[in-house]
Amino acid sequence: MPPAGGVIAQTALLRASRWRAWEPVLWLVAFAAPLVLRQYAAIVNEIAIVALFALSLDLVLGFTGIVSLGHAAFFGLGAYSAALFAKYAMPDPLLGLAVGIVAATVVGFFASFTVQRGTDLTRLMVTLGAALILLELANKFSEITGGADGLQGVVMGPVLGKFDFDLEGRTAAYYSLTVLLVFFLLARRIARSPFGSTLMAIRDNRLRAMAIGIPVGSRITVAYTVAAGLAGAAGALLAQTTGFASLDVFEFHRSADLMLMLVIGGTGWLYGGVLGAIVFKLAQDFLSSITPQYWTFWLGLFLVVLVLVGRDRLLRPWTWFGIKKLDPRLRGDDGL
Amino acid sequence: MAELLKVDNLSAGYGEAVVLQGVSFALDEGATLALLGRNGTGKTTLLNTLAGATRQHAGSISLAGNALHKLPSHQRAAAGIGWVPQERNIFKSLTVHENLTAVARPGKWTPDGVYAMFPRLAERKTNLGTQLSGGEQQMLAVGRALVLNPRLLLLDEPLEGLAPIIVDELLKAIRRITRDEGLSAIIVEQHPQAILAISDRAVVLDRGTVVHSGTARELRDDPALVDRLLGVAR
Amino acid sequence: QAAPFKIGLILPMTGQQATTGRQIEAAARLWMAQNGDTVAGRKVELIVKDDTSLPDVTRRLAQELVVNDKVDVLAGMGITPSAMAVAPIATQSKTPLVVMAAATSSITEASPFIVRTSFTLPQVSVALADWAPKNGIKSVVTLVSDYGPGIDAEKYFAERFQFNGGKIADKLRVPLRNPDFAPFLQKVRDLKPDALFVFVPSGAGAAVMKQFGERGMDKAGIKLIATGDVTDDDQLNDMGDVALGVVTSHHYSAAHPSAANKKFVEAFQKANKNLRPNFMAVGGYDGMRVIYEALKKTGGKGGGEALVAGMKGQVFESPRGPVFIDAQTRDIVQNVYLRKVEKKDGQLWNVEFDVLKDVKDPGKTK
Amino acid sequence: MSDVVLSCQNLVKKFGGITATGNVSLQLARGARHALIGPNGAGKTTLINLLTGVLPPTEGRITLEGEDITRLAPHLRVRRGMVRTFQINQLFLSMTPLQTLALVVSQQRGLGGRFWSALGRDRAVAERAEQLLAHFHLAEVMDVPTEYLAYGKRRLLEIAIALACEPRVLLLDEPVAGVPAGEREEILQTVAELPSDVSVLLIEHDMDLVFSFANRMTVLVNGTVLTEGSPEEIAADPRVKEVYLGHGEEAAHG
Amino acid sequence: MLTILFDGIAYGMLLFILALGLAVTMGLMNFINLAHGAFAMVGGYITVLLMQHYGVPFLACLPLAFVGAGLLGAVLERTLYRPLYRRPHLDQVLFSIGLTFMAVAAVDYFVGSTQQIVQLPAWLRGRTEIGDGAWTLGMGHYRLFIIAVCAALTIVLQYVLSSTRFGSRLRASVDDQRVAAGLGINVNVVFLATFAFGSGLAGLGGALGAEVLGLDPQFPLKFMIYFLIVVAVGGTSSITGPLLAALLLGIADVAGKYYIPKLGAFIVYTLMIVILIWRPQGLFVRQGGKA
Ligand SMILES: Nc1ncnc2c1ncn2[C@@H]1O[C@H](COP(=O)(O)OP(=O)(O)OP(=O)(O)O)[C@@H](O)[C@H]1O
Ligand SMILES: Nc1ncnc2c1ncn2[C@@H]1O[C@H](COP(=O)(O)OP(=O)(O)OP(=O)(O)O)[C@@H](O)[C@H]1O
Ligand SMILES: [Mg+2]
Ligand SMILES: [Mg+2]
Repeated sequence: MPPAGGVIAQTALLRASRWRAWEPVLWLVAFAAPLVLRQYAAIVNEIAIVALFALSLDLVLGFTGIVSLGHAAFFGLGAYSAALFAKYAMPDPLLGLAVGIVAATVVGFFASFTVQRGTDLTRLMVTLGAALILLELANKFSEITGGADGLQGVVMGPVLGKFDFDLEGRTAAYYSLTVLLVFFLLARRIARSPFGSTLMAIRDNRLRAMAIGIPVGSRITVAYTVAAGLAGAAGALLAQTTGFASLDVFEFHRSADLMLMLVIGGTGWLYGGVLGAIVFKLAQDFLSSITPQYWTFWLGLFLVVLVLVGRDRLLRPWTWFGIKKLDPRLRGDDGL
Repeated sequence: MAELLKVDNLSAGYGEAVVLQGVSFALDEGATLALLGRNGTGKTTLLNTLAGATRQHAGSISLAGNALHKLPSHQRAAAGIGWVPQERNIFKSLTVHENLTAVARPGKWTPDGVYAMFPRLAERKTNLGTQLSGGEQQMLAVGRALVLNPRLLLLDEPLEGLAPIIVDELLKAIRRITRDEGLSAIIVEQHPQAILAISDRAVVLDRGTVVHSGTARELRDDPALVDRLLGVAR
Repeated sequence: QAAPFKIGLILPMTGQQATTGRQIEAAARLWMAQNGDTVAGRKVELIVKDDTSLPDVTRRLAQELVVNDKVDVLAGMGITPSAMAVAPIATQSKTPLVVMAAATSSITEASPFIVRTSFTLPQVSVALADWAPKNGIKSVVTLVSDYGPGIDAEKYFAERFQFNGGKIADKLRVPLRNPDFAPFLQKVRDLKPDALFVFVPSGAGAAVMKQFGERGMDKAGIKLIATGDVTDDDQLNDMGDVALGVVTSHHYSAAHPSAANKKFVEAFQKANKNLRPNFMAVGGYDGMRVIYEALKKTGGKGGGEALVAGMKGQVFESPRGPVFIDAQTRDIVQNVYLRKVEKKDGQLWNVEFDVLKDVKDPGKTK
Repeated sequence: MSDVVLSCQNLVKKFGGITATGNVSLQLARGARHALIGPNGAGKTTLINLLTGVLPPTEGRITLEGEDITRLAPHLRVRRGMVRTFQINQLFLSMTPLQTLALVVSQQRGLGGRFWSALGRDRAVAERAEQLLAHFHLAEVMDVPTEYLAYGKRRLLEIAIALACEPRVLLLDEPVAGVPAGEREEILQTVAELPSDVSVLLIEHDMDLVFSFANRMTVLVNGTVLTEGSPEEIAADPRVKEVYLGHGEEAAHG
Repeated sequence: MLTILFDGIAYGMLLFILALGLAVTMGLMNFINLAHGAFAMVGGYITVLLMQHYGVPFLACLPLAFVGAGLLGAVLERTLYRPLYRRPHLDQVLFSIGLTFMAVAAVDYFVGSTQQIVQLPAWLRGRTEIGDGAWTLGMGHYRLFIIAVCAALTIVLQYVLSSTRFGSRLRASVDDQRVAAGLGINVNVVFLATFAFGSGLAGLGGALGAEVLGLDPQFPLKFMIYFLIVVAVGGTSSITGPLLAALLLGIADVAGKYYIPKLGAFIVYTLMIVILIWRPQGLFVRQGGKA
């Protein structure tokens, strides 16, 4: 009776993991930006870094359903390890990046055991607390970290031994964009794979996920650890491209801003972080150059309007996702 | 007998999606209506619409002369609607007793009356809603609708998950309540036989419209018709 | 007509440090209003940016100001890490960086293009450590915020105080985000020193003083001595009677009795809804003067190295008193005053009663 | 190896002061079509939760194929072939039926940890998912996110998931509640037709179905086993009539 | 010794009073209202401005702060918050943070960014000491006052929630809005009242806390973490949970900072993490069933 060979099912399934036409376009534009708009190289670099950072949060929050307000912990770890490595060991950026990733990954692995159980709120607070403790630690060990003054004297060597970090920030922008793209492709692979689907299953219904044999605990550990590594990479990029690390990399508002960006762009579809980072950073830059004192008001207004009007309608007026999701508000008792 | 409920040309659904289209029927006071139909034909949607929990697009509902469709959901309970949702929807952070008292309205049915009807619930008075067995939740959902002291009970698959002995008792109770207390009821069921036996009227839905409407006896006596209306399309 | 002379002023305008930014911006604008916006034939343009106290943002803004706006001078810097993050850019692009607020000693060493017009914490702490033993204070507990400037203050105060024969009974550090000082103050009370030395960033000062009073420490015979951050002129007036009698040391008081200061305070208050200028404002005001004078010296030509050379060794009468820019360290050398909070015409002021002349930053004498 | 696949000895589960399961011992034979019946709140669902490891027992021992699994993590029990359905739907609401089934099949075939290839890249997985969709009348809604499905369809998906796990031991908790009369028999037929070495434990209140399905029955009352026997024995047992079946039409069957 | 205990209790009570409103909106209504601190700030500014500019006595300012913040809460609930109840939590976070940003900038614009300082009446400023030696108990009058207000509030609130039908109607509405409405609960009114009340409590907390914690436009962001800690540790299903959590944290924090000042900054966070890992639902969850 069933049509032969599962062709229909397979095509339907693979539809989700196909590249859409706009995706390469987006990346081309991103890579052209530092060339075409030279004066924006620095902000492109900054956006690429937070986009990578947001991508990391999307993996745990959007795909696995684990909220975290302490992602800055891994970001900071990456930043400090890369900076320290450059200062005391070797100025090579790629090696430093690897060091940052490894450091964050290792800590992420151990931290993943604290987020296994509990409600959203407890996870938020545990992760937040962990980041703040790291912050205080970095403050206390000021001989190594430079304490509140920050870690200075980080001099980076050229990327691949060829490209020096220039004042305009173009090398930095390309370096960060490339790292972002590499990790994005990795994350994309993971998200569309059976492994990624098991993460979504855990997010949707943990009880059922267990009941179909998904090892929930170890999946969360893997997802969280990978995400920590990505956050570490973002932190390392920041330290390397600014040649500086200071305590604020661990600060609460890093994690909070990150969460805002991701939610602005939408969780669970990978581009959310990228889009959110672009929108948030540009809005911030634009508004604060108009009114350096009161720009937070307008940013706040933007967020409020965004939520009230609906992100979908404001930012994603297109519909490549097969079935258009109903606005959740419309379900339920708005009877006459 | 006076007419209690009149549904006229009702269209309703979720968001922009229209599920029910041009549904009309009427029900007398003290009468029981069996609402039948295949899976996904809109039975639940119809009950939810009567309770005010969907988006209504057109048509009118009147309960004892009141224009129900003009009332917001929460005032419909006061107007006499008692609703047992399909997925029970027990308030999970309330105890069994609080589930009853939170919504109770003055009248003949009190929490104690419910406990008398379902002794099982009395034993579980201080359990939270989620700490009940499936059947207990079902009993509680029925009890919760009764303490509203409604004029019209909306029962969405009320027998599902109940032990046979409880099913018997509940059916008897429904019959008694409708007979003796003049309450009306609309019952959705997957089992036509059980429910047609105690119903006065029957409405069959298909794809959101009424495809049959008549007395319950008519359907009970005509298995072929039942099969045609409800049999699985193969 | 030559191209305008651009000053990129990067400050925290929002967030915890917002008042710093406001004071400095207002003072800079006041300077320009008073001295015109044309210097040696060049029109001076001020570009203000908010860095929200995030060093990486400061750095990016500096980068953009240098590359895109082609500014001639960078200025501002609310906190030490910001200044540190920008230092390499100043060096690389040969742009002078005038630090108007950040107060850690080592900043000026981070780049040969940095010139500071604010102060350093060691500078003001040691003055107090010299004064205290002469005024019957034999034992002291120090209480500082647990971050760079606080640790600087603690270190230099304690060293000098012990050198002068005083005894440090205990050193307490409070976390930067500390809503309640009760346990620390109780500890001090139980230790019964002659005085409590405090450094907390301005803003937290009022809370310390209030809780100090509430705990009856003054009645128990403990004096409160502090750096001037605690009785910040910005807020002093609202603090109420708890502040009365507190002895502080600092390089600037809005009550400094000089004609130059009177003029400055009046003009500042007039232009800013009666806001009282504080030590941040004077840092910004003098910073603008230093830039203007340097530009004049180059005859309007500018150029990074020439400007820095023009800034070095400037001597002038600031609202805070006589100051000069040490040609060697590019740091400011200034008088440090001892002040006591007093009520005059129903308002609270830091009234100066003693002065240590021409204090160099002791942090540089290592 | 004996032909008892799953057994429990002296299982006890207490919730605070309530004893939901009191000293239950039960044996499920290989290939059995075993029904578990009992009044509401008798502890049937709790027993399944204990067997599958959703709840830890207060006392007692559970063995699967001779192995003590009392403390084994739930997902490892699934790997050993013990699969269940839930009385109250437990579905992945944001996924479509197709994605859900493809995921379950992948996981079942040990591909759940694969992160380098796309879900559905494996043709065999897609094929099996498609079969299941067709079988459970879900093909036409295979691309609709589960949260928008009508109750009956969700119920079907619930069972389809369990079967997609290729169970050796299948525990069904009121699987067809909410499924229309016509489709009920069909679904249980599917279950009955599972290979003869697959054991099934069914909880169900619809006696027509139970009696046509089961070849062995256990009656649970107040957390303890009242009696066990063949359908005929149970139907004739006056105690069962009294506490459970009542004397309505249903009892006439069997 | 005793003084430290007393200070700890007072500090805990202060934390509690500030977090109480959040425990109501977040714990009971299940709405992540990060703008909670903004309502507290409004209460604080109402007090400060009324005292400074109109000479209103401190005691009279407290109820005004409650009413003012409550009214603002009611207005915002009707206009902005209502559509968001059933949105995902993350949307609520985004929205309420946005609102907080706006509040921060607006207060900055209208009042300025400097610290505002509350001048307490003389009778609240003093201090009483009893006993001597190691057992001296020194009590700041204002701290005593906070403890008293807090205790009274707790009792009233606990009564309202546990012994009246309003409490169970509220929780029913939160559990399932659609069905609660279908069963005759006027969900809108229940939420409006609760939200306004929670905002009022925040305002009161802000008015009481301004004295100790200081008050500037950054207030809502600066102390957000503390509110969240209290609610997280206390669990979100009752009022007594956050109360006990606040007391525990307050005492541990004060005592820790007194006895081991070096670890000052770590104590609260470490305690929180340990508790949350040990009891992920919070310390004091509502136990169902007969114990
Ligand atoms: N929340 C919802 N949003 C959108 N569509 C819905 C929603 N709930 C149900 N539907 C759709 O409305 C239609 C009717 O569903 P309804 O639940 O009323 O059917 P039913 O007759 O009660 O079915 P069942 O016998 O399975 O309970 C279905 O096609 C379903 O997909
Ligand atoms: N978490 C819990 N806390 C307290 N009591 C519980 C909990 N879970 C279940 N119970 C109680 O344990 C008893 C057994 O419940 P169980 O769900 O096993 O019954 P059941 O036999 O499946 O009934 P049904 O046929 O109605 O589904 C019930 O009385 C229920 O109230
Ligand atoms: Mg239905
Ligand atoms: Mg059950």
